[in-house]
Amino acid sequence: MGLLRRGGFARFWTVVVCAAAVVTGVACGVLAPPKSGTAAMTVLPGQASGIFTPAHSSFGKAVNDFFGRLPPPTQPVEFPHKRHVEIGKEGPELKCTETCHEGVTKSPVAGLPSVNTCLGCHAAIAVDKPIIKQITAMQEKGLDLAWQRVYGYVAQAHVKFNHAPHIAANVECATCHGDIANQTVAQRNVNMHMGVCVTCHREKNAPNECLTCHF
Amino acid sequence: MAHKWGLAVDLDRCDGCGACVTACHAENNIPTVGEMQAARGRAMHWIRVERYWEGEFPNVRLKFRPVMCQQCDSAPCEPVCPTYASHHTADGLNAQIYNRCIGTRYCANACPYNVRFFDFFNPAWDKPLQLQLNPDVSVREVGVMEKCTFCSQRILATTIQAKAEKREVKDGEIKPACAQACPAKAIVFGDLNDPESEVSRLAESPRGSKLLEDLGTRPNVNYLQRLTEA
Amino acid sequence: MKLPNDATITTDLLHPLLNTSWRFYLLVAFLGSIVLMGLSTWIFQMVMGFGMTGINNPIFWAFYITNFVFWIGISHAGTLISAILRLVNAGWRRPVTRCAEVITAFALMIGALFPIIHLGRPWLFFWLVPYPSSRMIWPNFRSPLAWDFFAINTYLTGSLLFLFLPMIPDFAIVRDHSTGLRRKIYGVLALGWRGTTKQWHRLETAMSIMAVGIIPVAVSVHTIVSFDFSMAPVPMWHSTIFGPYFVAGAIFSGIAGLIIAMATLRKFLHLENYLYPLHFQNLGKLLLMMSLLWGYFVFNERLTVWYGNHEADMNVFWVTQTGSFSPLFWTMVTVNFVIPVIILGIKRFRTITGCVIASCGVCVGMWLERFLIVVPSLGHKYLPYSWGTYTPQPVELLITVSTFAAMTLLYTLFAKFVPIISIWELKAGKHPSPALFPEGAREHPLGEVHI
Amino acid sequence: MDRRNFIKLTALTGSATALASCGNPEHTIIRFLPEDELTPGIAEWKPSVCPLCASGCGLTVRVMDTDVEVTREGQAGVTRMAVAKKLEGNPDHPVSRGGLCARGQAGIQVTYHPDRITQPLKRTGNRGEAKYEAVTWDQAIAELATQLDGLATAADQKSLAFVTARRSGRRATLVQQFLAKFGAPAAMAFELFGNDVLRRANGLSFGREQLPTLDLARSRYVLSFGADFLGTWNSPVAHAEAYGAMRQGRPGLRGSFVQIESHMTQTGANADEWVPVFPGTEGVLALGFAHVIVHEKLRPADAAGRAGALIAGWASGLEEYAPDRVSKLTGVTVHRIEEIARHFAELRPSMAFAGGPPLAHTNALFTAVAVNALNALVGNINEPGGIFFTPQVATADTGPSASGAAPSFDKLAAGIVAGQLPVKVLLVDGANPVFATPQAWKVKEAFAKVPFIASFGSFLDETSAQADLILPDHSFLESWVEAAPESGSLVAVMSVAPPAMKPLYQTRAMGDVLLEVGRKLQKPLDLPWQTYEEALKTAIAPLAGGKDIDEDWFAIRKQGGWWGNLSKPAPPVAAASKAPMTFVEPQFDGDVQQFPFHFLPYPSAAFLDGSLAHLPWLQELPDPLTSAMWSSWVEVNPQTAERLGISDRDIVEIASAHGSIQTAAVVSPGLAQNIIAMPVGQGHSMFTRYATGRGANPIAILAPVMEPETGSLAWAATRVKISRVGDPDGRLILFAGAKEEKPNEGLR
Repeated sequence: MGLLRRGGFARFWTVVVCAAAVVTGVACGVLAPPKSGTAAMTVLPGQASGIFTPAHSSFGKAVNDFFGRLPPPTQPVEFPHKRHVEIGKEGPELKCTETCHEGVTKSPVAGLPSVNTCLGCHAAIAVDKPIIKQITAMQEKGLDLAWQRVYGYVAQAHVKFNHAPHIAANVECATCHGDIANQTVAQRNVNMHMGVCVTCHREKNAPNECLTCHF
Repeated sequence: MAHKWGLAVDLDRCDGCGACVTACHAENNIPTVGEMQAARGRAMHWIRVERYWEGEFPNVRLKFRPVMCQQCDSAPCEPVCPTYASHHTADGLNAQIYNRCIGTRYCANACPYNVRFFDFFNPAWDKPLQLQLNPDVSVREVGVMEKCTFCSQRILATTIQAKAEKREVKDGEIKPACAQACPAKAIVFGDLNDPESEVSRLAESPRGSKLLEDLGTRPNVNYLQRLTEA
Repeated sequence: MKLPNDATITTDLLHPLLNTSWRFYLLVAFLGSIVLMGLSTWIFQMVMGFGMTGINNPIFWAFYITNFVFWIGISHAGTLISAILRLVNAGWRRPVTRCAEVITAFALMIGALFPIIHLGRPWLFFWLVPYPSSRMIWPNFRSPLAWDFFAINTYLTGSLLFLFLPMIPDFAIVRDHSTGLRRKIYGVLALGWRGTTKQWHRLETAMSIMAVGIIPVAVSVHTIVSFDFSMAPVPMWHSTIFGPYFVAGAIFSGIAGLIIAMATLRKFLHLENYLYPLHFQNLGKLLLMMSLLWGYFVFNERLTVWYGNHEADMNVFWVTQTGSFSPLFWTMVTVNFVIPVIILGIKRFRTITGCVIASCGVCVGMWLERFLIVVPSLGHKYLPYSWGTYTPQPVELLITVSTFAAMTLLYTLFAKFVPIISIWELKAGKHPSPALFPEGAREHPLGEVHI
Repeated sequence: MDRRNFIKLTALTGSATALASCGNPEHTIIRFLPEDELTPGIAEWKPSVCPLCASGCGLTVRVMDTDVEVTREGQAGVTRMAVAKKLEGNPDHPVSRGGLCARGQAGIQVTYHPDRITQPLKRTGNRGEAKYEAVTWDQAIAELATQLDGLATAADQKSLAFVTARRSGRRATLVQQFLAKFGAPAAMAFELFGNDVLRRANGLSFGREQLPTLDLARSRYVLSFGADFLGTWNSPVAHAEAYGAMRQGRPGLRGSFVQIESHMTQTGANADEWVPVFPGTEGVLALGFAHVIVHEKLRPADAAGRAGALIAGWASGLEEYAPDRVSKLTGVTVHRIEEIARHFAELRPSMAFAGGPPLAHTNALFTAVAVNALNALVGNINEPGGIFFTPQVATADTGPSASGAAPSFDKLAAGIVAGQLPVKVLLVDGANPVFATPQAWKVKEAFAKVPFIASFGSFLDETSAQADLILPDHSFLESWVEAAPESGSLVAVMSVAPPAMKPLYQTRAMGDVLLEVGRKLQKPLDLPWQTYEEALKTAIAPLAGGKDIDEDWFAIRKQGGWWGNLSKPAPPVAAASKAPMTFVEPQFDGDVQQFPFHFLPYPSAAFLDGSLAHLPWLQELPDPLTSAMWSSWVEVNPQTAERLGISDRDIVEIASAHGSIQTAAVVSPGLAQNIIAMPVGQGHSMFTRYATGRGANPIAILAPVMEPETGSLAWAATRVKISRVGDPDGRLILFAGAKEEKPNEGLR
């Protein structure tokens, strides 16, 4: 595996594939099926172009997915979870599941707050902080924070995780998200793999059928 | 008691309009394979409306029969799958687990109804058509087998909802896309373990029969025969 | 012509090992390039998507599975035949056995490749391997495909062993006749063979055990391959006759393959002094027998279906008898039955050429047979609305062709590095000396060869 | 870029860029502030109205929060938006009752179509060249205003023409008001498969100039003269719902249904009895039934009343329509005529109605009136299980009416070509006459002569490609949408719904654009509304009759329309004085020797008149009868095919006196030997990447034969010849498996 981590494996196969692709790319112009009859349309100004597909854009990505490796997220701003959670402890007006991740109790998706949410409070609070100034400026420019998901699955896993029932079953956020409350930027604290889900589902004798999550 | 999901198709109501087919595409992110692939027999219709001609002009008849996965109790597709991608669930569905599927296509061979479809290429949507994709359903990639799921995502959502409200799922509460779209209300979905449910009631019907019953697949779809005279 | 003596045997049979002509390199380069083309075609197919093949709905299996069954069939040549011949201790077997066993080994390797090539997601083929995965999910042992995995692996291991054992003394001979690096390598392969009586006894025991053991394995393998089809409720697949039918077919094509291989060796390695017309005649007789047996099975299969008159089965039946697949079907009958019976049935025609012609026919015919089992049935299942038809695409053709090249290449290389005819066995057959070979293998030289 | 190329590309670039891309992918996504703050992952259901045909079904739209690629000030980025995910039938709506047809389901692809026009465009190339440049809305509207001002200053308002699809409700009102106030002739509603004949007939027979509402659910015996009422005619979803109820809705009572037509439609396939007749003789058959009924004293002749009086010799017992003569004329056996007649009279409640091909002949009005008379005779009008007329909501409110009625479209085209009708400015909304008219009408030439054409189209089709200015309308999910269903419901309906989602592009609702143009004119037309919504509200909100109009409006837009009983329904129109009609042989264009076949174009199940051919789902939807996808075809009777050496998928040429087309043949037992039938819808020369250059367009070769009374196109009155010109070339794609010998159909 060490070899794989270093991507040497990937490189090796890449070379093979590149070679093959070049060899066959020429040879298989013949093999490629004839173009479909759809006439080439003149693209008018402002029209969308391009295609959405689950295909991997590169062999490297394919390899990453094959080994279930998600690149660590890089967040637009350093969001101090710790600080906000502390405030939340003091007063009722700030709660993970209501203020920022309000989807979590009723929806499959927890949701990531937009700048508007931030400035709901920060219009008044800590306005002088550079970071707040920064996001205020963003909002004025009509920009939003491009948060990245910290957890998640490779597409090929076909996992449909639904937050709401887990919250309903009193599963602590920390069970999957680790000690976010004492961190600044959210890290992938728990290595979430199928084993974790299955074990927990067994303990709580929750449904353990493949179809519970994979569909 | 565990559920046993089943379908009843009243061929006397069905007028063959094909609304179910499009509804299924819309609900289940079924790719439009395009002219060229369709020509090679790779069009994907999890539900199809089969039509059979009988007789010659002028005494000609035409029969329609919507065919979707029959979710057989003893499904030929299940034992042959070497990776359990195709297996039976507790509530009587033939689950198809895409991520377990390695694409031997054995299940599709074994299926007497030919209702299993293979992703020969990665599906593609010309932007922004992908905005329509249903977030509750996976987009299957190349090399996996797929088929009608009885809209398991809807079943799951409703059961979760019911659980949250601490109640049982009501009959008729769950509707697969095809049943919901069908203008003639020819398709009825429900729990065959619940004797009160409409689908069970229809299953009792003297007009009822199952497709290719004699193969011993024990399907969970009941076809109510179309009558010919008033 | 003069009978070979010990000295000539050794020199003749070591000749290809010890000196190499430019033709060899040319051939290897040629075959190699075809194989490489096949490999890259496969990668191309993986990268572009499985849709590059002609496979469609409902014909989900076609060329690749046909090739799979075909090659597994070919593999029944060697091991089975040589095992039987060894057991009955037919003297004329001596020059034949090795080139037979080699076929088995290579054909199996190639055949076993096809189930992987035909996967939608080949990079996940290891899910077929029964290993305790992190999720403790085992393969589905109810699936004939899982059975295949075991069957083929067992057979492959056995055949390799069965191939290797009798090569040990020959490696020793090569070792003694060579120098330098080559000597070292063959030294290793010879496993320190000194030719002591004890070693001879061990070898002989091992050989006979293997010979006995490999036969049921061989039979089971193709039976299990046939289960891939007969276990599925598909018209004309779901038949009890498939097990023996496939085994017979396998041996049939196997012998044909063997005859072709031997004839080629005889021609290119000038082994006229070792592979006599008699060998071909004997194998020809075997082939004739199998041809009749095969015909019997086909007749049975067809008759029961026709008599049973089940409408789904009948669709497939008519499509193959008179329908769009009938040309292939009748070609198959001709080359598998009519021609072989005529050529091999009449002694005058049962010459080397005759046998080779018949064998070539049989190889084609048996490939067609598998194709006609796989495709028409899938194309005509129970609901006519979902019927389909199939035309192969370039990728499939290229990959198919390249496997034949691969077979030839491997065989060439093998013949280059290992005496293709077992030297010691020949010598043993020539003048029995108790020191040289043990009890049981004792009979008059070269069996009943009369020249 | 075509998907195959794309996959190739990913393959090659994939392996090429592989070396670099093993680390983290780059994350430089620009995010804009979310359009809607929706809880992610939770679906909202919003009402809407399906505009794809005239039925006006009510929809519920599943709306969910989604990341959408957008461009803001030229910067590409992503934003969160509530976008439509799926369309379902609105369970409360009296027309759709929770169902939705395949076309409606696919309607969502109109919004997300890759070839949608995203902003105003100004023509740069020649007409039809599809070369356009982007302009701002201000420029576009100014441009249109200047053109109109040009007419106004020249006191030439008459030469403004407005071509639109047949529209009901306030949208029509708004257009009508606009034109009236401007002083232009009324808008010209163009539809290929129009029902004007039937409307006229119903007006004459029953005093209702509208399509009938079929109470199938309670009927016991349904007699349909050629109407594909389950597939494409009138209000299919409503019909299908009622049909299901008719068959199995009443324990112990199963309504039976007889289809009388000359080419089997999807509807005909469901009939208990399928009765083929000679084209254009359906009216005679109806009177044949009436004759039997009257003579066997099952009903008195005078029971037909006003409707009967329209038929010559009705009172005297229809002597000339005795079964034996009718049998000769129609090809239906005497026995069968009598049997059906008896059933029709005895198995009450029963109903008869005509639609489709029978009303596309030169004697169409007679046929329609005859069927009406038959109905009236048995007393099926406004009776449970019979035929109703949906009370019409009056949406055309007071205001100046257009100066002068619009000429029929063919006259307009002819006029322009001949130069008698100098149209200077032409506005097109939702109609595609260049595609959907016979070449003989010379519509394209006519358009070429018009100095300025503006289109409100969302797609570049044959017609909008002629436009100098394109002002793209919203898709129906992005804008206020309404419909005043003419039929399909027993109670009065006015469907209306607010936008289900925000617009994806810089498009604008056609109504608002017209209003703004009206304001921008030098002599502003003081239209009584500021916005389209206001136009809707002022007329529709009062229907609820509540105290607070805003509350009513809120309730109406929440449930997707208003339905119920009108306070003062419109009275029937007075009986028009009309000479009693008698049967005249239908006239067919083309001489029998040279053109031996009746040519029967019919609206395809997927594309209707072709206006939906751009939706990929519908292109890949197998045709109910032939299972064809992505292609067009012509149906030929087996004997005919054998005689002409035509077999399935062969390429054939169909020639009329007015042109010829080539397409693939489908040998089908569903039609007589002297008829060939072809679906309309394919054969677009320009209509997005999915429809362009696909198949052939049968309308092109139709003869310009008119139904004399209403002046509507008799699209079933053309004779053609057919010949095999080539081997199958894969242009016909069938989903159903290839037929082998021993096809073994109708398994068990």
